Amino acid sequence: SGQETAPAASAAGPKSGKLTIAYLQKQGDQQYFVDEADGAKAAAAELGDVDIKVVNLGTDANKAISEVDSVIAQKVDGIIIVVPDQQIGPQVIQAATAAGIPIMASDDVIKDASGAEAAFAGFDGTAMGNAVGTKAAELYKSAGWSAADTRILSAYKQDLSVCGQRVDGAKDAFTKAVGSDAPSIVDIGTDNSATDAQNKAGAVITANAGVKNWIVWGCNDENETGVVTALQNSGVAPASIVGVGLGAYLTCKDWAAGQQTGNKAALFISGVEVGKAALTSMVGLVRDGTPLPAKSIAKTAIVDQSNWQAEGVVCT
Amino acid sequence: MSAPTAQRPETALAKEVAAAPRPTLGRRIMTTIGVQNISLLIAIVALVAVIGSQNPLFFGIDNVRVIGTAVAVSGLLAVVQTVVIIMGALDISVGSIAGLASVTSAMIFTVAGPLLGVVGALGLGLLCGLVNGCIIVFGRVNPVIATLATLAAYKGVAQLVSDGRAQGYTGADGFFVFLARGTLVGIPSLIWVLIVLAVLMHVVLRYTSIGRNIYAVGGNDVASRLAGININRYILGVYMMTGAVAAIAGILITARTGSGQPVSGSEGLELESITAAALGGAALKGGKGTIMGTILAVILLGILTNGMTLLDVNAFWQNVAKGGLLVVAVIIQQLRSGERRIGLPA
Amino acid sequence: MSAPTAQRPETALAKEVAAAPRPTLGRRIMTTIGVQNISLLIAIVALVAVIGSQNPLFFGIDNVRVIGTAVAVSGLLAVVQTVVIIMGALDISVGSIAGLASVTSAMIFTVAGPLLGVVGALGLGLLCGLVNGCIIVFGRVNPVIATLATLAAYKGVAQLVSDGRAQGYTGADGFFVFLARGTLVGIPSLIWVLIVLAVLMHVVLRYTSIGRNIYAVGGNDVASRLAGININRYILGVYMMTGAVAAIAGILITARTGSGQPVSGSEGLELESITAAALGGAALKGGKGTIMGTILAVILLGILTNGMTLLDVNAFWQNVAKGGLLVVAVIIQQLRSGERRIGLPA
Amino acid sequence: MNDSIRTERAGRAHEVVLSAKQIGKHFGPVVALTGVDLELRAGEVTAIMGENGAGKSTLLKILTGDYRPDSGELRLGGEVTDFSEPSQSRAAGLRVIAQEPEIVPHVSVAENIYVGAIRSQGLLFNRRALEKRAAKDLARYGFDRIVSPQTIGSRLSAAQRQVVEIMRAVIDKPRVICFDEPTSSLGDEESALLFDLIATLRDEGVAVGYVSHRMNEIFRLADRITVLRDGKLVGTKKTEDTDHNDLVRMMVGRDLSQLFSRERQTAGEPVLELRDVGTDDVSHIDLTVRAGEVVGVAGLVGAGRSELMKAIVGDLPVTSGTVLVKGRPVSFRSPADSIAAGIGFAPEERKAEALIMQRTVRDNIVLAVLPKLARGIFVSEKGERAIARTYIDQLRIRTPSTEQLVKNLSGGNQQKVVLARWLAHNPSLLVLDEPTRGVDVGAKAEIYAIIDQLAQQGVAILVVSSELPEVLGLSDRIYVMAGGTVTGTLDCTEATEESILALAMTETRAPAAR
Ligand SMILES: Nc1ncnc2c1ncn2[C@@H]1O[C@H](COP(=O)(O)OP(=O)(O)OP(=O)(O)O)[C@@H](O)[C@H]1O
Ligand SMILES: Nc1ncnc2c1ncn2[C@@H]1O[C@H](COP(=O)(O)OP(=O)(O)OP(=O)(O)O)[C@@H](O)[C@H]1O
Ligand SMILES: [Mg+2]
Ligand SMILES: [Mg+2]
Repeated sequence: SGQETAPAASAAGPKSGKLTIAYLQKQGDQQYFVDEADGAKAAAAELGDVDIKVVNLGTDANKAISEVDSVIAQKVDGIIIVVPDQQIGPQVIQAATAAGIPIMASDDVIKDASGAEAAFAGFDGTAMGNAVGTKAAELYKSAGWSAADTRILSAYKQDLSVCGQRVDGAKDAFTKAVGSDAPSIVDIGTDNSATDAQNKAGAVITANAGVKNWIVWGCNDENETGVVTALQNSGVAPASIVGVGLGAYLTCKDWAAGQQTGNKAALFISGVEVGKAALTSMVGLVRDGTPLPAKSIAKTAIVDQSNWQAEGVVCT
Repeated sequence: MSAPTAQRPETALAKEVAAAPRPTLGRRIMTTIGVQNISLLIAIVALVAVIGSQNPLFFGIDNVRVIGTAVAVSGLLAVVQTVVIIMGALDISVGSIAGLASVTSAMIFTVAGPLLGVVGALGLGLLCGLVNGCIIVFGRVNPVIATLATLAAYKGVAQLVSDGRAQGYTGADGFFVFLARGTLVGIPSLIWVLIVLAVLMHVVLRYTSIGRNIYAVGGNDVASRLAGININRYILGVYMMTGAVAAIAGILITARTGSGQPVSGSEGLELESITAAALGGAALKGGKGTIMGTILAVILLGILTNGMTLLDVNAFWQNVAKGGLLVVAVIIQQLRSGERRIGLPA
Repeated sequence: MSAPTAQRPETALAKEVAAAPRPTLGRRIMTTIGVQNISLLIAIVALVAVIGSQNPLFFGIDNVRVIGTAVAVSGLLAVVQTVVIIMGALDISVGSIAGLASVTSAMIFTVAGPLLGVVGALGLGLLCGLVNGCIIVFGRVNPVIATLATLAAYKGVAQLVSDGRAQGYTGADGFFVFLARGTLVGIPSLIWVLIVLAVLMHVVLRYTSIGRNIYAVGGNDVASRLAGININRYILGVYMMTGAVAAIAGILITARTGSGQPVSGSEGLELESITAAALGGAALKGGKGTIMGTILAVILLGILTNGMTLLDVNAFWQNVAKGGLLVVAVIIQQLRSGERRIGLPA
Repeated sequence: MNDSIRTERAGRAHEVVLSAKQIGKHFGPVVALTGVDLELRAGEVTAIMGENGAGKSTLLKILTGDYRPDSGELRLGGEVTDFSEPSQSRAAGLRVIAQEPEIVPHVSVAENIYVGAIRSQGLLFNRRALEKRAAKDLARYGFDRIVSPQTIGSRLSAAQRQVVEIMRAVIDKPRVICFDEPTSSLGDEESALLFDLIATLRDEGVAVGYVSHRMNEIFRLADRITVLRDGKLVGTKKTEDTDHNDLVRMMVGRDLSQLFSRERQTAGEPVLELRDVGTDDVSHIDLTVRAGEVVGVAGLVGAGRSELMKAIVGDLPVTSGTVLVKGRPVSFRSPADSIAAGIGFAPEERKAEALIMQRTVRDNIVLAVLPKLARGIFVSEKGERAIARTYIDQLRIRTPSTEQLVKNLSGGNQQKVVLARWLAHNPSLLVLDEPTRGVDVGAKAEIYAIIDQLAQQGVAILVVSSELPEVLGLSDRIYVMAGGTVTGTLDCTEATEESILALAMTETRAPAAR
């Protein structure tokens, strides 16, 4: 990661006293983002004299704008945002810059109107997908399956741009690793819940009778575990399934219980770490004038049944 | 005084009544199923024909099972929503109650086993329903507003108790696994749950005084009260029943996903259940609706979703097609009833 | 003609009617604002006091602007939803129409500039409304089902035209920037849009024959029809108007987010608008409701959301609090009306 | 409205303004009308008579364009018309006052009167001006003493609703106006006002159609009488060419006699006693009903009779005094309690308070006895049908089957369904609020006979009625109410219409503020 200063960072000078940092998150009720907020809070407590304000944006781009306005009106000292849609980046950056408040993107990159990226902490969607696709390709090759009797099931909410980036990333990495003779991909449109993934996958499995082996990925762990459950319910043996989750918070449950499962691996991103990193950088900028690092890439790991605990996955 | 008219000769009217022809067998089947339901049946048959001709795998027993298990959760909610709608009300909080029940059942299960998990979730469902009912009856809050409010509140509670995380793991427990994947006489247990509940509700609505009174309350609550029905008790009772069934739906979600889901999987179920009930012929003004119609609507919607995925229809087209077919199904249903095209349809 | 009964003796009844006392000034203010609205005002004042005492920033002019702009979109929809509800119907598709308008306005803008972008979106909104109205009036489909179906259909269309992605960039266009961030007499243009529309609707509903006929249709459609009101025309008209306003809401979403959003930003707006209308006193059975009440409800809900983030209430608690406060607000409103606690509240 | 226009629009006296020829209409298997002719003449009142379900309301609905006839032809002022919408008939100067008043609940009386006719002046409409106009119009016909223009629709009593419905039709001087049982919910005072109004309309050259089951009204008002039976035309006669018995024969196809003879008997133990009872609307009521006794309650509209009945059955709270049933003090918290104590109550407003319109005749009849019919919680549909059949036969309810929806019955037959419900309950005290509202002469006689029979079986009966002959003919004792309290009690031997009216118009304190 480079050391250039991000464009929005120059807006504010050093400041002493109590700081308030706003952490605006899309889908703030999801486990990963809850973790992220917890990480930020922990870092704030460590740094001392920092108040942190966590706001849930849901998947609502319009609400995101409202809440950015709102925290600006409350004169916070810094804004960290996970946007529900990257297209709103210019508006968000513009609003913060106009108010002289430093802004930083978390989890999803945002750009201003001229195309310059704001400082970023996390691990973006395409990179996540790449990691999943690479792992899936590795497992596929080692299983020795043939492309003809294998299908890839890719389950995601199709109108959510971040989901598109993740599965596209997985696809790219997979094809790159496997080459031209890759199994064909079946897209499954879901509402990102495990039950819907199960229901929709049921129909897809029917439509692909005769397929022996399956590779599964999705926009999140709900999608991936839902599809794997549907496969197993329809009688596919765990050995014939390569499921690579995204998040590890649901896949870990099978592993914790010591079950034979098609959920072979998962990408684990520590939300806690992302939250800590983002907040630490922001406080560094506001308090000491340390420029925001343009990109702080979060620590990620591909975990499986053998190492998930060691990597720090918390399974509730 | 002698009743002046006791010995009246048979009038034309009396003859008319007596001469009413015995209904033919076909007619009797018609009236048993109901005109509305017949249009639904026709729609289902047409849809099955179209989808099956494109992909014969659709007819596989496996796929029938897939459809059945896919509609079990929403079907349960649609059935109870029908009862609520017949009573002239609505329950928008069913999805939230299901989510709350899902996550609590898994959490209780983790520390105290499946029986207490189920019982605890059911109790919580009853409580949520009671709260809904009390807000409506004693707080005098319109059912839509009341349950919109508790939709938010119960969801918040579910998130609070679970810290927004999926909780527990039920995938290794015999009971939950049986619920999720088990079969009885070749029929998946999920479908059994729906069948049992639907038959139960059908019997209650059609053959018991309780059911009759629910129709009466929905049809005219003032008249029902004056005829001696304790309408408050019915409202509270129906909401409690709805809460309990929503809790069962939540337990099924837990079983299917293997863990307690505070929100995922139960969001949006309220609209689905209302859609199915209304498509099945329940009038939102109350007093009208049948479980049979709702179940047919649930099946129709289930086949639609399954078929479109099976035929690999893009998710965006699925929305358009779903909306369009819904409209067509209802229009056919309505036009058959020959109603005048004036004003707002009930 | 000579009034045939002018010389009849006054009876007790006649006196009773004549003796109705002139209302005092206080009473007249009361009746102008309305009892229901007074409870809302009290709730707003209480909420403001509580939040303000915790965080004085709440009173900042900036924050007031923030609240105003944040409620503009949902406020617009709440206002038209009120009209639909007064007419005895519901429009659940408003959010989808807004999404469709948002994305098409941005797409047309990109190739043909802001004027055509706005006109195109408005036209599309009118068309969507017309389709809703036709399905209801001529297809005889219950408004809830009809608009539930078009909710899915319009959403699907928005996703199809945009391939499910945000489209275009309007953040560099003067007109859209003015809409999003401009002010007039110190008031943000977003708020102006809401004010203008709300005043317009208020005037139409209260002071024009059109508005009075809408109340009549919603209150009793048989009476209205027998009195010669062409109720079909009203239904079509109101739905078209609703479509157009939903399109305006979509354009505002585009302006605010800087791009056309097919789904994000407009999902769930239907429930929000219904909540606000109902909280503002509109009866879902039709015939009752005011724009004033709805606007107060919109403000109350806006303050609630703003205040909770300001006070850094956890998102989960926000759900619980929102649900709880909604119930409390309505209960207070209802109990003031002193209705008997029997049966389903209207 | 401008006078010159009025004279122009109103036809010359006795000219046929509206003629209906060979009208036919059926609803599914039910034939409501076949080959019916009707002529309405300018400056004349034509009465339309017939038993419940004869097709009177259907005919009027066809005139307004509410229903389209299956066959036949309508002419208005000589021209063939084909109304497909009420707005067209309205524009052509034809009005019908519907049997069930349709009120817009949340708007004022003024707006209710002008519903559909509110015109904006310039851009906006003026509420004040509308209320003033309404007040003037009400005053012109003397109805200002009955209802005020500001009252909200949902708060109107049955009589007030009827007045609004009437005003709606007369405000802009139609050429033809038809009344469908307008007096069924009016008291004598309001009825008198209405008759004056009809006379005025007639004198102005309006063609008036008038449907009623009340013979004395017909003979007082009508110039001609058209009689329908079973949806067919029996004939049209000039009033002077016919008499009461002749009309009845035409309507029911046979003679009716002894309408009001009651077998009086010595009353038994008191079943209901009210001692100084008060509610929010009535006060200081002392009243006793004994087994085998028919007690009438008379009074003008708004006297508080209906409120008292609702308090007796536990629908409204009793706030002071004692209620005793069979000598035991009771305090009913809901109608369920009073039903359990053997009381039956047929309320005044059948559509709003008694019937479940979209359910079947059977469902409606058995509603109050469902628990008795049920085995455990399971109902016996066979038993229900049997009960429904019994009362359909006994009360001669005109319905194709027990499974017909109540909303498809004619008004009078709906009323009979309400009565059937309470007869099925077999009560020891039967409270009837306007039991013969909209019921035809034949059926009335049957209802009176049933009341008499019940009394002989020892049932205590409390009847509220605004028809004085009915009260006088039925009651053993008559309580007269005014201003929310009892102003006098009359024995059947001493009561006359005059003595009742005198008590009913007694000045009392202003009604309790609400
Ligand atoms: N919408 C309908 N559907 C089915 N049958 C109907 C409908 N409307 C009226 N009828 C039937 O048509 C017949 C005539 O009804 P109508 O209301 O005209 O009687 P009516 O002479 O006005 O009686 P009443 O004196 O009781 O008011 C009745 O048998 C009635 O049941
Ligand atoms: N919902 C209501 N709101 C306000 N006032 C009402 C309401 N219902 C009835 N009233 C009034 O209460 C008083 C008593 O009415 P009630 O109906 O008991 O009289 P009644 O003697 O039965 O006359 P009626 O022949 O009209 O039924 C009347 O002044 C009436 O206008
Ligand atoms: Mg009639
Ligand atoms: Mg009365």
